[in-house]
Amino acid sequence: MTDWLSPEEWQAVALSLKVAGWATLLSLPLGLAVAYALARGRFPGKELLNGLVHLPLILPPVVTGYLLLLTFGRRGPVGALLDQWFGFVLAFRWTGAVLAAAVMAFPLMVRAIRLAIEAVDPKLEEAAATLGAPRPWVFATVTLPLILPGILAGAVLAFAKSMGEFGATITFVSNIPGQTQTLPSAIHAFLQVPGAEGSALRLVLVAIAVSMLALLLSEWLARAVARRIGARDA
Amino acid sequence: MTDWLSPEEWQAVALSLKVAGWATLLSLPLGLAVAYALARGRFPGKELLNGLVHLPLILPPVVTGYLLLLTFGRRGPVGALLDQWFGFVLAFRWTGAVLAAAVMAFPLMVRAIRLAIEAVDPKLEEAAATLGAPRPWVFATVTLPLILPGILAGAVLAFAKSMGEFGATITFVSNIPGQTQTLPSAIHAFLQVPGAEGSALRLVLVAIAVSMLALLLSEWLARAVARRIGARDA
Amino acid sequence: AAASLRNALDEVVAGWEAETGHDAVVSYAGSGVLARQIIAGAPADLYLSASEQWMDAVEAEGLLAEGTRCDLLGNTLVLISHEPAEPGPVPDIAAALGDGRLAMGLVDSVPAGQYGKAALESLGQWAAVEPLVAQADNVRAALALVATGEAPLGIVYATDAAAEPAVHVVATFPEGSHAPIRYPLALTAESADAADRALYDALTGDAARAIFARHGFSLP
Amino acid sequence: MLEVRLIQRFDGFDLDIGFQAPAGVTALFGRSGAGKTTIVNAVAGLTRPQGGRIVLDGQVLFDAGAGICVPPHRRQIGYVFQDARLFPHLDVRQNLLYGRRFAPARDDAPGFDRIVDLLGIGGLLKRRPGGLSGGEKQRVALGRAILSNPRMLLMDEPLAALDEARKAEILTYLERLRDEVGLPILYVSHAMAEVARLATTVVLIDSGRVRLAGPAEQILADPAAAPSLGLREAGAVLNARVAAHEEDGLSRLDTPAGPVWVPQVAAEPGHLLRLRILAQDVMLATERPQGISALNVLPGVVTAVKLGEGPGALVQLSVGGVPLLARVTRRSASVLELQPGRTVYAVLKAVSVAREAIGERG
Amino acid sequence: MLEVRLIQRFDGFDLDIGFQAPAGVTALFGRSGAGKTTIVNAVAGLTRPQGGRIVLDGQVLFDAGAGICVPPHRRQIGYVFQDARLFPHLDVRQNLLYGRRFAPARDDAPGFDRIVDLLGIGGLLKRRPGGLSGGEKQRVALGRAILSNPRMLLMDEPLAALDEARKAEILTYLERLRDEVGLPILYVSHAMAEVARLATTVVLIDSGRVRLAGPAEQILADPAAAPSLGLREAGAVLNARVAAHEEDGLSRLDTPAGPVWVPQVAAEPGHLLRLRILAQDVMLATERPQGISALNVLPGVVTAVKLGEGPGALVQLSVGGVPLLARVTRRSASVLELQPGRTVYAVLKAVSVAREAIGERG
Ligand SMILES: Nc1ncnc2c1ncn2[C@@H]1O[C@H](COP(=O)(O)OP(=O)(O)OP(=O)(O)O)[C@@H](O)[C@H]1O
Ligand SMILES: Nc1ncnc2c1ncn2[C@@H]1O[C@H](COP(=O)(O)OP(=O)(O)OP(=O)(O)O)[C@@H](O)[C@H]1O
Ligand SMILES: [Mg+2]
Ligand SMILES: [Mg+2]
Repeated sequence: MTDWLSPEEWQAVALSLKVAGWATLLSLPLGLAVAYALARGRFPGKELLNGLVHLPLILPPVVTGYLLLLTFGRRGPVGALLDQWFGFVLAFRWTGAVLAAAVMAFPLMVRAIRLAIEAVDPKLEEAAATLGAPRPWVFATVTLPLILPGILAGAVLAFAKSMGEFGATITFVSNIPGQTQTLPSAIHAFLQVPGAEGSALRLVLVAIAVSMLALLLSEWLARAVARRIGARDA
Repeated sequence: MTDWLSPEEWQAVALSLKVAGWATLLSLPLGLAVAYALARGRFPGKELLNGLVHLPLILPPVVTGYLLLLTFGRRGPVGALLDQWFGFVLAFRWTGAVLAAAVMAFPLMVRAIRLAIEAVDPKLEEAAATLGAPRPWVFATVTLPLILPGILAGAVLAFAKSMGEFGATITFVSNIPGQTQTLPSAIHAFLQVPGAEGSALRLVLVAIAVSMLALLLSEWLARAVARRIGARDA
Repeated sequence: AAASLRNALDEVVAGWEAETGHDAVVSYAGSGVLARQIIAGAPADLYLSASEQWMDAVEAEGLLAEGTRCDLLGNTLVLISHEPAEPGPVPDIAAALGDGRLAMGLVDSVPAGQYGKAALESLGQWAAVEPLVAQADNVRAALALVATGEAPLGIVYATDAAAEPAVHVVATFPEGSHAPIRYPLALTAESADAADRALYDALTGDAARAIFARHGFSLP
Repeated sequence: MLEVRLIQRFDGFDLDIGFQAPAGVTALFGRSGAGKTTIVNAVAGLTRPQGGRIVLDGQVLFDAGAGICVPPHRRQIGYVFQDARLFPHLDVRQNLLYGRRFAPARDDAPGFDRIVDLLGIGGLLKRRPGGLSGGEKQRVALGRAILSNPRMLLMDEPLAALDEARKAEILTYLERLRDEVGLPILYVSHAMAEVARLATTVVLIDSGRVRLAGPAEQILADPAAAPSLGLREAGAVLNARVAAHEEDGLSRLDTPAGPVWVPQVAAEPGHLLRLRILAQDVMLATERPQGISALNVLPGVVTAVKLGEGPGALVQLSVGGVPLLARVTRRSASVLELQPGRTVYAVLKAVSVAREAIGERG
Repeated sequence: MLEVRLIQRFDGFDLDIGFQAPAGVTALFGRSGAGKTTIVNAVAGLTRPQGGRIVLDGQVLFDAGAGICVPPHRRQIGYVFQDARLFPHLDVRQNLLYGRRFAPARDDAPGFDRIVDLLGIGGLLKRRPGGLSGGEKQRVALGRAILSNPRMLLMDEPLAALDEARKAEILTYLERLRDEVGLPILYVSHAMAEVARLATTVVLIDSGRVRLAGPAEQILADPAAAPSLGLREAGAVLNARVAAHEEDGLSRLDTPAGPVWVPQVAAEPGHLLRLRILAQDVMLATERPQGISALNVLPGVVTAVKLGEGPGALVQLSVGGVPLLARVTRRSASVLELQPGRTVYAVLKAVSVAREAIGERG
């Protein structure tokens, strides 16, 4: 199979995995926090936060990418600061692709986790509190384990979305082979060229295979978690 | 504000709403069925179905659009049949845009509903069965009301996604003002021209405003539903 | 570089790399996307655009290396059909379409669409054809619409038509019916080293021109 | 008639039981974790046991061998769960009426208002289960099962969270269900008082096995069964007929053991009742006591004495031909020379026969 | 010492109560829906009442006026919920140990093995709550609360789902917690037997109001309180000292009313006990009865007679200076001419003083 894909294509596959993996991983903590705030919090601006989270879903990816470019680009306000202070550049790097994928996948992740949090019986959290556990501890030992299936679902959605994301990515970090050319960018590029449908198809199949593996893995994990939790009733 | 947007832009807004609304509405029953099958069913090919549902998330939208074109186009196997039997044409029609949006939004909707179904305590369904209710009735009177928040969440995600979807749409049904030019297509078109960022921004704001309204509405509905259900415990 | 140049450009660049031992990284995307990125500070050394407008936009920002802009390539616009056809003069498109659609790039933003619209206007057919136009995101998508038979006719570049066996050229739009189709090339203000210049020279060199010509581009 | 034969194995627990529940109330009695809920779930069709056979009134509900397993909604078996399991999205009225749509029409179907009144949940009809108190939930769950008009009722500790007064009312109603409607009930309870009052058949479960099973009168008056049931709860059951209501609030009952006075019962004269007389409420005297507050003094003959391990002894008497149990100390047994054949007087306070110990004859 | 004053209004129910719970066990007693759980939740800090003030050992836990509301996890109050609320994702051991991390270190902290043994849940430690039986869940919940080593324990019908044998064991342990560890307990129960055995203070709640409150001895022996508590459960409490264990399995207790024989108690001679004597277990005689099985015959004087609405009468006696209650029929009261000043003999069977009615002196 090695010679079935060109080295450049292999690179795209590897990059896509790297980008999707990091995007999923890095957005998990924030996604968790935002989902918790939206599910349980009561604060002014909650609706605004909710809207903001959904924005990447509503806007055409190109717009999101453009906004990212304006903000995190080397001349963007945040991008410039990052560069200056940490020497950390996002634009036209794979790190930028991670950012783009994470932003695009964020609403999906947050919604899944939020649904799971809303399904947790607060009475269990109360019980933990009467046993002396402070709020963060309750979250870590009661809420978190109970919402694991939701977190998993959110991570899978985010990973899948990241594997498929391309509009924002190409707009933000371009399509540089070996650096920012992810699988979907490569597929898209092939589709722009007359007669390259074959190459595109090959990459599509690779994308499907990779994502299917991820899906299977997640379903298996979810079942393991469900078994751990056992019957819902306590 | 009427003169702030050109009539053509108004058309795009109206069309987007129409497309997103129908896409959400029409995919709900199927989404519900698929989510139920994935959450509770045990059948061969479950993993396959699961993968299939996630496909539009994984593939670049253009690919999805292209596949839609190949399948549901006038010469596509399904499209030809639809045309022949029902005189129902999708290609280049707003109906096609609905299909594209529905397909793209489907994974989000299914996942949200599935999470909700998995959170329903089967003991309540058992209780309904001992009261003589057959399975479908139990679903309609116990499961369904209990997963309403999840359905709402799924619908919101689908609606938002449909409002923002454009890659698959433009590939499948092109961009015909008044017929298939949705808000994101219009935004995208503006972004193709240097210096038209202003116009694009206006439309982006409109898109945000419309979606925020939908979001607020859904949150409000969700709260109403939650109040109806009251404390989770029975 | 503009995505539609990929086949030809890959060949040129590969030849150049083999010859010089340098590595060239080519990023293919829409001309507009690339222009915006250059404006936002992308570390690009050369910009090959499919649209003069976008090159203008970059130039207006003062991001081009002075005196390096040139029109590298040209192209012609053709009317294609799904059904086999013999090349001839431009027919009455509206009549030929019947209840079908004419596939084009976005007529207000994609260069091929803009050229096509201009050509139809100058031929006096735009008014009749306008309601029948299906605007695709890019030329390639328009080509696909015709290739799959979804649209019976389409307007695309000659180079695209040549690469897709499933479509047939019905007519070539006369030179004067639209502004000349040009692919401007320029070094950016950032480009510093000799390799950049070498690549620029290679692209404009004879070997490259031969390759481009083989792919159907015209050479202004 | 319900015939149950079940085999079910969990990790660390295995159940292998068989019993028959004839018409009337069959009490499943046993310690926590004995397997009672497991049995009831299998009868309801909520779990599929590994082996066995369940037949209700001739209809096979489950047969592991034949691969038959009628789904729960076609069994027409009402179930009051140990946890209430109310529908959180429906208000109390909707919860109560949930089963109505599927209830087989029957003339003697319990009326909605009747049940609501009995359970004292009239004020809750518009409320949702979320805010109900523990006992309120249990009452609604009870009503919901009864109103689904089943052909059999399973009740898993239905009265555990209720106060005595409410418990007594509901027990009266359950008695009526048993006797007037003839509804068979499988009743799980830890409270011997409830069991003794309601049960026509008692099945004692211990670690997944049937330890004792049989008619309530027989099991409850069997000195050998007493240790399993709890000594405090041992006692005989007398069949009685209401003879007269006297003006000072007492009712005279005719029993085979002679007349017995108890606090006024609700039944009309002529009615048949079951009277439960706890062994520990019976005092024995060798001569007829004078000037005492106890109204009921029944002459009898000792038929058996069973010395326990502790300080007590269970004495079985024959009073007018029917068995009666008395629990006394060993010391008294030897001082009074209680042994089979000895003539004694059984002394019973009228107030000791509490309302809960008098049930309609099943 | 816990001082509670609460105002809370729900739609259709309003609670306005105040009571004090001194050291020992305070029983909250009342009908279903009376407001017991609402009170307990407020003490635990799970709800924020509309008004009132809660002070535990001088620490203000809640003060509506001052806007103080200590969060539950800082109250160090263990809570055994009416529904078990075990953590479904943790096994039984992890559930039991959940509170350990936050438990204040104390020398007399209950040992894990000790509690597991007592509750009989040793075999369940590796199991998850999902598959536990009702009573098993309740026992684990009980253990979890106790092992969190709180400075006060709230128990909402902790024994409702348990069989008598297990109940008795746990009650013994709770007594020890009360007496040896001195842990204050707020105990909600419908079972008068439990209340009478454990409680040092009784608070009777009715429709959101305190109907009666005071030391257990006083309330339980008060004929006026009997109707509220349930007539069957009325009775006096005697303080007693273990005098001797006799060889036939009886223990002799010295009480102010004279020596009383009961089935052997666990306590050493010299130990102080509380003895609950139910009014209905006491028979009265105008002359000393002869040849009867009852071992305890105590001479006394009638001090009050309270005729009920029904056929019964509550007679209060003074026996050796302490009050005793007897429940007899009105008929006997008039036949025996029971009226204040009359000398009578109180007859009490040794076996009637059940193990549950003997508690350590709180
Ligand atoms: N799914 C299961 N997996 C493992 N063990 C189980 C499962 N379900 C029940 N058990 C065990 O089977 C035994 C019997 O449980 P069951 O619920 O029938 O008891 P029970 O008699 O109803 O007790 P209780 O009076 O406490 O409700 C218990 O020890 C319980 O832990
Ligand atoms: N959130 C609420 N909204 C409305 N009413 C409520 C709410 N919570 C409790 N109540 C009502 O307050 C009353 C007291 O409830 P509580 O749970 O305190 O009763 P309880 O004494 O514990 O009864 P039980 O013995 O049945 O558990 C009940 O009538 C209940 O319906
Ligand atoms: Mg049980
Ligand atoms: Mg309560």
